[in-house]
Amino acid sequence: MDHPNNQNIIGAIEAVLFVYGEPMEIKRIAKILKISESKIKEVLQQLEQEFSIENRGLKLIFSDSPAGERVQLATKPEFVSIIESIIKEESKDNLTPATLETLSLIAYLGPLSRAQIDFYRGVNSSFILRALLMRGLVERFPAPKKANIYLYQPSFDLLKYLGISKIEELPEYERYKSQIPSTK
Amino acid sequence: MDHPNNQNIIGAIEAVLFVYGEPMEIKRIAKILKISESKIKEVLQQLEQEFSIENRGLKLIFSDSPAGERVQLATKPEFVSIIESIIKEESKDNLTPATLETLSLIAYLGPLSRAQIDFYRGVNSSFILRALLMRGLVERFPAPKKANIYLYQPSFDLLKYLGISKIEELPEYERYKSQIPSTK
Amino acid sequence: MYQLTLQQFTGPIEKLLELIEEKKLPVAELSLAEVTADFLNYLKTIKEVEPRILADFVVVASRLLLIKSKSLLPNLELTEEEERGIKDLEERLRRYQAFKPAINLFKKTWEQKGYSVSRPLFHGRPPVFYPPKDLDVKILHSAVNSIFETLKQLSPEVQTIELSAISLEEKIKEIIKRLESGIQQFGKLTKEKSRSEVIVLFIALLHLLRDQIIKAEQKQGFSDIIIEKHGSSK
Repeated sequence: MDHPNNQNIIGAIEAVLFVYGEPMEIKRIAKILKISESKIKEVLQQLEQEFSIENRGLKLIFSDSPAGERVQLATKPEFVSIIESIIKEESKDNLTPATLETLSLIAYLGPLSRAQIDFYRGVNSSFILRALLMRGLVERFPAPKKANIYLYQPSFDLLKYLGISKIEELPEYERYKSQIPSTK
Repeated sequence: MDHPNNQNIIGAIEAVLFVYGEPMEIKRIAKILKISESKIKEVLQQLEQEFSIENRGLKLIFSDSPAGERVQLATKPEFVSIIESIIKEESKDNLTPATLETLSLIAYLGPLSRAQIDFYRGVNSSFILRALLMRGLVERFPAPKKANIYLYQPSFDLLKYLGISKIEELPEYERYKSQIPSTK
Repeated sequence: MYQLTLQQFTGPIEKLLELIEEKKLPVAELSLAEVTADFLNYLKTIKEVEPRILADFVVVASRLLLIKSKSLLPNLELTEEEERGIKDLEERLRRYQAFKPAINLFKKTWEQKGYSVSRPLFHGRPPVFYPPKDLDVKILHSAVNSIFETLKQLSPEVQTIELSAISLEEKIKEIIKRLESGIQQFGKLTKEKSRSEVIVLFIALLHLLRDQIIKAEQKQGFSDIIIEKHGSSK
């Protein structure tokens, strides 16, 4: 942008996230707007603050990936009943015991490998993980420097279902996160 | 809404228009929010004013229709070149494994529902299907007798690009088509 | 849709912890010995409903049996590996116990009414035909072929799991039959059996012991277990 100041960078980011719809890497936003990543991060914080005002219906959702932090624009959870009257969202059904067990582990302790999840549960988790991937509640990335090993972490859809902006907003997140899992 | 004040009505309208995407009749917004049409109009004016501030990237577009006045949420015109560059960049993406996998499934086994594609791939395919639709490589139509389920098939443009006149001309088409693994 | 029934079961660690907590016991070797019978009973119910996950429960059951045997036979010497196995089970239980409240917190958050909704990619924009440069029929053909190959590999995985879930009931019957045919040493029963079969046989043995269908005796650690039917010659 020609004369970037924080004000019109905010507007540009809002426009980009609105049109793109899906989670977008902050690195990519920086490239598109030809502004440094650190500047984008600073402005995103400002935008987040502006969204926190009561008269805004939207919010930002953040999550990390091996390719860097990503951000997505979404509605605030409190407007869900109004939204449900215009679109048919896939229903947020109850979770089965095995799904709940696996999903909680990934949410609080992720990214985790399948071996780590198996270790906690004492049972082979490949079917459950496949089902969670298919429902789009978790996402996976190849583990750095390890062939054929994937790490599982909460997806943006999961964060949206939970009505939180980032995984750290889960109740008592820090307390459980510090129980670092062993790979044995 | 339970205790509507101008502030959270603005937020609610923003959320509704954000999700709906298309022009929406003011009458319908009034019905969804259970607030009088005149009140909605008043709040929309307030919202329009807020959008006019420099740090907003969105604006309201009003239009008339036989069913009454409509309003749509859209990006401000000054961001049009940025938006176009994202769309162009997104389409430039070369043949990623996900694109190829999904496209070959739809070509050989289509028409397929999203659930079927998810099953074959073992991961959620909503994003990739949306991307294929945007690039005109596949098209979708409502599944007969099933509400809210779409079936995906190769687009006519794709066949032309592949240099075939019908999908059956793909190598070994019958072989794969006939042994569709059960989705059990 | 067996995956659905599969999802009704938590892992064996969760189950074991539940049994211990039901009895208000601490996570310790003695508590594990205490709940062994309950765990074996649960194993039986899973076997009926979902044999495919039995194998993982059998592994835990075999450790419990070791602990139980140790508590019953104080002279029983365990190998280093077995000792490590017991410590490992305790460690897992402690970990799980420490994490368990987080599952409830997660559940509560999930069940909250509100959730956020986002927009699909380029919502409302018309499609523009933009084919990938190197796309052709050959590439599509080889892609579909490799998907089918992967799917083929998936099915045997299911079969292996089923195979390893050896029926407990079968083994119980086998022991009774063998006893009737005169075999009395556990060592002979387990001859040329796979490791997992031996474990199931041992569980079966304990079942029979508990239900007082048989008597068993081990003269000293590592010596063979001599089995006899109760009220023999019946």
